[in-house]
Amino acid sequence: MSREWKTVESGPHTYRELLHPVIVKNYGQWKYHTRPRPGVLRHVANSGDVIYTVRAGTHRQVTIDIVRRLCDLADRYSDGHLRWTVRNNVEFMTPNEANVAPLIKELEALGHPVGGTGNSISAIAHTQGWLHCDIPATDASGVVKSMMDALFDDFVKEEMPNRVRMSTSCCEINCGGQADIAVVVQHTRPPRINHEILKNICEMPSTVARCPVAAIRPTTVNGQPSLMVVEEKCIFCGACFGACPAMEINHPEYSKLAVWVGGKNSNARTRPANMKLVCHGLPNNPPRWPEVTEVVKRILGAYKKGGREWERLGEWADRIGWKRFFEETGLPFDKYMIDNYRHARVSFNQSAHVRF
Amino acid sequence: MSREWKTVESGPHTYRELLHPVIVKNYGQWKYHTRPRPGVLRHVANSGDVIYTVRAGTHRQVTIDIVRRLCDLADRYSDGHLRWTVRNNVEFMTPNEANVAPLIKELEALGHPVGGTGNSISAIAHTQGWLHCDIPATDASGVVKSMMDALFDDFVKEEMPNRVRMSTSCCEINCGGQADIAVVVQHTRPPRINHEILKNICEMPSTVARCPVAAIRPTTVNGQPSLMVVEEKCIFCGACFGACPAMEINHPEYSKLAVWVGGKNSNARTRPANMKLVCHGLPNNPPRWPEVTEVVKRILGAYKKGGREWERLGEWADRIGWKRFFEETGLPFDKYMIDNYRHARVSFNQSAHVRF
Amino acid sequence: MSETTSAQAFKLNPTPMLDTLETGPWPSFISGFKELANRTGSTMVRGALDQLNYSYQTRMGYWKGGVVGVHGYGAGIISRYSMIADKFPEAKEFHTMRIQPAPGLHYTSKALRQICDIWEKYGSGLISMHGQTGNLQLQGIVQANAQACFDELNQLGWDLGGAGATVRTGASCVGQARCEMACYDTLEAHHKVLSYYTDYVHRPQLPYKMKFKFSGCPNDCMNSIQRSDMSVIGIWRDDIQVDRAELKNYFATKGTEYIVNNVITRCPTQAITLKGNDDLEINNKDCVRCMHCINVLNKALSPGKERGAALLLGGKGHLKMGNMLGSMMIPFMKMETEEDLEAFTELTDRIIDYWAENGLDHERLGEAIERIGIQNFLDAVGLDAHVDMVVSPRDNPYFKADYTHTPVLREIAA
Amino acid sequence: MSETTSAQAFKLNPTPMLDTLETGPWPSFISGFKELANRTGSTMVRGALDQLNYSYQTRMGYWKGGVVGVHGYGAGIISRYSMIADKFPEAKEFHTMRIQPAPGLHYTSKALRQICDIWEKYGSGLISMHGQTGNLQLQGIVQANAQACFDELNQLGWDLGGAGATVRTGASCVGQARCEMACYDTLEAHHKVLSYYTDYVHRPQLPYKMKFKFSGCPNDCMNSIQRSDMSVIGIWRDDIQVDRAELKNYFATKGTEYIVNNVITRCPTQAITLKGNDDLEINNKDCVRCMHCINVLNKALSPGKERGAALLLGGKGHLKMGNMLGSMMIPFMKMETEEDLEAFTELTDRIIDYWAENGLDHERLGEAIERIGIQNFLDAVGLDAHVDMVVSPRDNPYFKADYTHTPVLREIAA
Ligand code: SRM
Ligand code: SRM
Ligand code: SRM
Ligand code: SRM
Ligand code: SF4
Ligand code: SF4
Ligand code: SF4
Ligand code: SF4
Ligand code: SF4
Ligand code: SF4
Ligand code: SF4
Ligand code: SF4
Repeated sequence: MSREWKTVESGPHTYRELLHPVIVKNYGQWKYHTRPRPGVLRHVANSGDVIYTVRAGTHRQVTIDIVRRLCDLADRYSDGHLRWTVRNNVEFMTPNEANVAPLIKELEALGHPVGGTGNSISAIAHTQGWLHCDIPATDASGVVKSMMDALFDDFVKEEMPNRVRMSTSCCEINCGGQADIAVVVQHTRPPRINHEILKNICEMPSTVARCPVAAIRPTTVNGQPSLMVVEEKCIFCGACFGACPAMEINHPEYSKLAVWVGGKNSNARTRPANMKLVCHGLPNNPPRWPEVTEVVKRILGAYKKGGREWERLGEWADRIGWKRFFEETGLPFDKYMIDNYRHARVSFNQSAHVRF
Repeated sequence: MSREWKTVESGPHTYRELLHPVIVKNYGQWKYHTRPRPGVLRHVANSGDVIYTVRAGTHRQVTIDIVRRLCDLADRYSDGHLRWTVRNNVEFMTPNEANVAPLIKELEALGHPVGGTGNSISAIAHTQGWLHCDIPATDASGVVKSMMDALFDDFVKEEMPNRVRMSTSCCEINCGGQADIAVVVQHTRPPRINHEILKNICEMPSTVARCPVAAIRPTTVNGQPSLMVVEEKCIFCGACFGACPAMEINHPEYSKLAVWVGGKNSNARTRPANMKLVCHGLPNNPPRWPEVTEVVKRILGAYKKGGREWERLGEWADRIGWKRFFEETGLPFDKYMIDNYRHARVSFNQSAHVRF
Repeated sequence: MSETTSAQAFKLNPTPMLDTLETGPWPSFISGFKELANRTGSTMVRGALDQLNYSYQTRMGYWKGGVVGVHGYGAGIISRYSMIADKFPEAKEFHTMRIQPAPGLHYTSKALRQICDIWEKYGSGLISMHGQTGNLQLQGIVQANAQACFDELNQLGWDLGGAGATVRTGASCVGQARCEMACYDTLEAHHKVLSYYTDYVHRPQLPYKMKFKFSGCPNDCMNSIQRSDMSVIGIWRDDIQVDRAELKNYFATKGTEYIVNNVITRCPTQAITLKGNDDLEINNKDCVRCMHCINVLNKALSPGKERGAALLLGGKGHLKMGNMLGSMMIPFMKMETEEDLEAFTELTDRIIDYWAENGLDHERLGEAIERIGIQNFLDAVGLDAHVDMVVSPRDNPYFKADYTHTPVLREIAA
Repeated sequence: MSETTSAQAFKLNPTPMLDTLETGPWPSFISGFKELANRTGSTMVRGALDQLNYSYQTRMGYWKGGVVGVHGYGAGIISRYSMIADKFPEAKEFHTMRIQPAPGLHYTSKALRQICDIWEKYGSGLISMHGQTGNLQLQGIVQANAQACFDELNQLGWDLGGAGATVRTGASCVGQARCEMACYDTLEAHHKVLSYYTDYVHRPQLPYKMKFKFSGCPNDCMNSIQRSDMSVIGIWRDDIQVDRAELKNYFATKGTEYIVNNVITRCPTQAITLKGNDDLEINNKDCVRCMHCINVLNKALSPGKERGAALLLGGKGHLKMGNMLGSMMIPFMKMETEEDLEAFTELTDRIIDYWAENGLDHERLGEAIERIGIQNFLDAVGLDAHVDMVVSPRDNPYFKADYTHTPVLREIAA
């Protein structure tokens, strides 16, 4: 192919010219904000300038058609400026209060719910799934669409104790990141080794090294160097599958979904905390994964009822105690939820503190 | 030797007949207690009966002469009954309030300070040291005598924020147990291997297995099977020396003393907590180890000044933050105090929480 | 030039499983895909839908990787070939171009339209907006179109992001652009730092991936502590700024009880005390910069004036160790001038170099530090240990201090 | 029959280092030793002092182990031979007999005098009272005297304690004998359990040592959580008992401020609320039995009526892992009747048997559980998992649940 253009390794796109003029003017000079209604922020600058932000949910897996329509709205209501949030919501910023209501109307007409601010359930961060990834056991987009349909009300309202961040990941690697509630794939069997393809595509030493528990060993199969998995050691994590497609971990039945809660990345009040396993063995049940939604709704219901203002989901569980968490959500605690990995001991109750 | 007696494997001595009659009468029926003065407890039973306890310090490494003298006091003031506490203090219990004052007087005359109750510094739990153990790097009894001379006042008074438990151990194994403040041996060099004696006395496989970091390897020395230590791996713990006397870890200069704080075994308020390293590299300086006493006094001084009522030493440090702990005690924090062992990560500050 | 047929002839195949995802109030990505396919007649999108429907039926994925790239770059395109191209030949190639957006994910409609036009010309028209790392993901292109597509984008100032063992595309919160909490200019820092590492972004030469995320304050809206190896979090060193009048206002409007229950008692270090009935006092020496009181009373309280950023190292996802949160390395760096940012990259260079030399294959920075030991790491990169790095000093005796190390004695003698 | 010479001839050697420990207000063990030696003319004590002084000079220890025992027992005597017997021949043998005292370390003067007399006859007269594990340690005997000494002690009901890979001598707090907090009879439990394990105490047949400690309440005056593999801690299941009159009294005498600052705000789970100005209420569902409020207001508050004990496993010292605190296994067992105690030893039997079979050489119970995995351990000893065993559920995904395991679905269907 003949090329005229010589690549400019420019890195991230420049940003200055993309910002709204009111933002450029008041850059670094914001004084405070309020939330006039769910989905709308009002930031006030030291200069007295005001900028309204209208936030709306998107499909995340969008198309040029959808993007162009959002551009139309930006042209009409926010001087041609728009941005996305880290949770795949779109934001329009305008100094013009009068634009807010009609913008909301048009967004909603297009099917973009306005909300996701403050103590709402924002959009669910998710990952590629069957649409694009090479190692997924489920389809994050579908799980998320199904859950958000059920949680829609809590996106457009601000009625939770504090913001709720959720994520969904299509393998145990968890590209979706940790969250207040996360739905993550969980395998329940060791990988089956596809010896046919292994010999052609496997970088065997890397694959052996990838296993966190050294369960993979070199062996010989039909006279050819190959790999084997020591089943007792294997913890079904699927790390090897990322290194070598012959380590087939995914299975329509043995790959399940698990629910994790209490992840927190902010430093507000408590230190950031890792999320914890509270439910597993849920079937990978497309196209609607009803069991997952049911479990998530239970957790959210209990939190909504019991959480104090500003208390994140994990803080609530820590306050009332995890025993009570399981009682209030009606989820069963079981032995698998006791850590037995590297730092297991630090999660043990090394005290006589118990509730009856 | 000819024996007439046939051993009775009786286990722990029976206790019922050793208890004071007032105790037998009110067994399990105590209602509350008060502390009329340091070193004295007054327990009141549901029946209305009262028993006074007078607690006094001892040398721990006592003699039949000392014990007989204490027996004399028991005969005179507590109906022939006495007990020891877990911290090597002796206790006399009497229903007779009139016995308390003269008993105290006699105890003090014999050199047994009366105190150790409530929010005092009780006697320091300690270990065998050079007097008897086969692996000690210092003499716990001597270190303790030196410290208690300096802390005497705080044994006979109750002026600390809460009780202070201390311990001293003569090797890193820490038979003294953890405590609010603990003085523990710390080695700073790998064991030197005494190949002369090794071949005769070493159970080599056990010694290899004893090392927590697999730093010991079989080797050949002068044609004989022997052991070697991989210096980069060795963490100077001395565990091998307990398994095999040829692994000579002790050294007059390279074996030092370290000070640990914040150990807490009770469940009161906070969960029990492990003690933390706050000072190391102190010289092993008999007969009086003045540097150790100085460091311990600094810590206690700061705690006494800053601790709130009922706050144990570690709780105080946790509340004010460890940065402030080091400021207030004037002790330097250094890189060695950052954990780099198995659960290191959980002690890292995985947050943006910092004080300035 | 995506593979299209004439609009009249184009018809989607039945996708019964996917169709169930077209109901319900939340935007349906399936409806979006279908709309696009129907309008553009993209067979690639049709094929992708067919294969996806098949995945829903069989509960298995059918993509495999390969190598697709653009001239001179070793990363930036995630290649996908169908494993069942015999069944669904229309989607046999379905690669993703990862485009680095502007910091803070700011756009103009003009810039976005340009992208859409190029993407309609060369690709499927599907976009993932955005990927979890922060890329604008153009999903669905064939190898043959990749270079031309990239060239057109590149002329407009867009560049590919990272993939594989590279520095990855960064992420930055909206920061000073719109947020009163921002303690440094996250957009500028993001832009400078990632531009500086462009070579590392485009050419895999590290043990594994390396992510930077920039949050303007400890609220950490970029999840940097869990999702990046280098988490840069805004912080301040002096006292929280108090607007007394606004504070009075809060007491008057919200009531004392509200402020006691939602602010005073929620401070993690009890640094705030009620003064009288309608005022509060912050003991800034005890404040750990958690942000909570500022969040609740944002009109009255703001971060101090002496602002900068903290650097936390080693955050990452599940693989091999379980979730890892970044841990405090530098509590405060100025981030204002060119020189400040140069000092920053000078430091991150040292860290990356050390890791590049000592990290194992596929070992993230945090894992490497843990394996090698933080002491060795600090020495190697020339940083001093300080107590903010830990929640508390070590609780096990397994450390090797040099036997000449007796700092305390000097202190005590003095 | 300790080696003595005639009193006139006996003279201690100079011990200049040790002599410095004879000053100061705290009781001096050196003065005690000298007094004893001078009175009894014990050359063994003189030798021990000489060697100790030499250790103080050279900063090294000079004892080595060996094997000394009594008929039929594999443990109970710690043998010590001097490595420098050429220098200090008088202390060439200096063994310790570990005697199991009565639970709670209760004595009568009569019982103690008997011991002293026997010990004067056969040994050095030195006693360590008590060892950290709880033994009465008779320090300084020669092998030739051990059996006779033991026989005389044994006739009075004294037995040797553990050493090496045995169940060790137990320890129990004063408990119901004198403490209003005691939730079970620690002395009786100690006595029963240790008597039951007598064979394990006397004959090494376990992977390593196994310690039991009995504390009557969560104040854990026996440090059982850190110092024993089996930590038995008293606890109650119902509500804290409140004596309303005494509570009023406390408010009246101590004042509301004192009670708010020292009780209410110090409850770890905020289970206590102030009621009006001079009363408080405990939400017992939130109480974690920490003891604090009861400790402070011990006249007004007491543990509930439904009392028993919790069992925590795996506490131990530094070796290999660093300090380990026992972790909650059984939150509540009745400990009142014979049957209760039998049920207890039935359970500990299962635990010990499992460990005896699966523990590595020199591996404590807690280490073994950690290595083998708590799931396997629970299954093997027939215990159910419950959430009190952990501070919180696991935070890493590396668990292997059976694929048939879908308890939640049953629940949800119901
Ligand atoms: C727009 C966005 C940043 C961006 O550059 O994209 C953002 C913007 C703001 N965040 Fe955030 N946060 C954003 C993602 C986050 C995240 C990350 C995430 O959602 O994945 C977190 C960390 C979550 C966690 O801990 O796991 C986050 C933790 C916070 C907090 C701390 C909340 C807490 O109590 O733990 C605050 C403080 C507050 O709520 O006042 C905050 C506050 C704010 C404020 C109020 C800051 C300000 O003064 O302008 C902004 C409006 C929030 C609102 O929605 O009401 N923001 N914020 C992100 C919007 C995501 C969305 O569309 O829903
Ligand atoms: C006698 C003794 C038990 C025995 O059987 O030997 C004992 C007896 C009492 N303890 Fe204790 N404790 C005894 C060792 C301990 C220990 C262990 C130790 O010292 O090695 C601890 C755990 C220390 C730790 O956490 O590391 C201990 C933690 C407590 C606590 C919890 C304190 C806290 O706030 O953390 C209390 C509660 C209190 O102080 O009211 C307590 C309370 C008590 C009470 C008040 C219980 C009572 O109502 O009778 C007794 C009098 C205490 C006093 O000294 O004022 N006792 N107590 C021990 C005396 C040791 C000594 O001579 O100094
Ligand atoms: C596309 C994306 C998910 C999404 O739909 O948003 C994604 C997709 C993949 N991730 Fe990821 N990760 C994505 C963000 C993340 C994040 C979140 C973040 O960056 O903020 C994480 C957690 C944070 C972290 O870095 O640890 C993440 C942790 C991983 C890991 C585990 C790394 C670890 O050390 O724990 C892997 C496995 C690996 O690298 O071998 C991985 C690997 C992968 C691979 C390359 C799977 C593979 O090995 O073939 C996926 C390619 C999918 C595809 O076909 O495009 N991805 N991945 C995200 C990148 C989009 C973008 O560039 O904007
Ligand atoms: C005598 C005593 C110290 C004292 O002066 O009080 C002691 C002395 C010894 N201990 Fe200990 N330990 C003593 C209580 C403890 C305690 C405290 C306790 O039991 O409450 C601990 C901490 C708790 C625990 O069990 O972990 C303790 C943890 C150790 C350890 C480390 C065990 C571990 O797993 O961390 C060892 C090393 C070993 O067993 O190999 C050890 C080993 C030893 C040996 C046998 C050293 C050896 O391997 O040769 C010492 C014999 C000294 C001697 O010459 O008599 N000793 N040892 C204590 C026993 C007296 C008694 O029986 O009453
Ligand atoms: S979570 Fe796993 S399957 Fe899903 S996109 Fe990430 S790597 Fe792929
Ligand atoms: S699934 Fe995980 S544990 Fe099992 S062999 Fe693969 S990498 Fe190892
Ligand atoms: S601490 Fe070490 S040296 Fe001291 S008695 Fe215990 S085992 Fe022996
Ligand atoms: S001192 Fe410790 S680390 Fe070093 S060789 Fe001996 S047992 Fe191993
Ligand atoms: S991280 Fe802080 S500065 Fe950045 S958007 Fe969030 S609240 Fe604002
Ligand atoms: S920022 Fe957080 S730590 Fe600081 S005073 Fe406010 S609430 Fe307390
Ligand atoms: S542990 Fe409890 S019952 Fe036993 S003495 Fe201590 S306070 Fe009393
Ligand atoms: S015992 Fe402890 S947890 Fe229970 S109410 Fe009292 S202070 Fe609170």
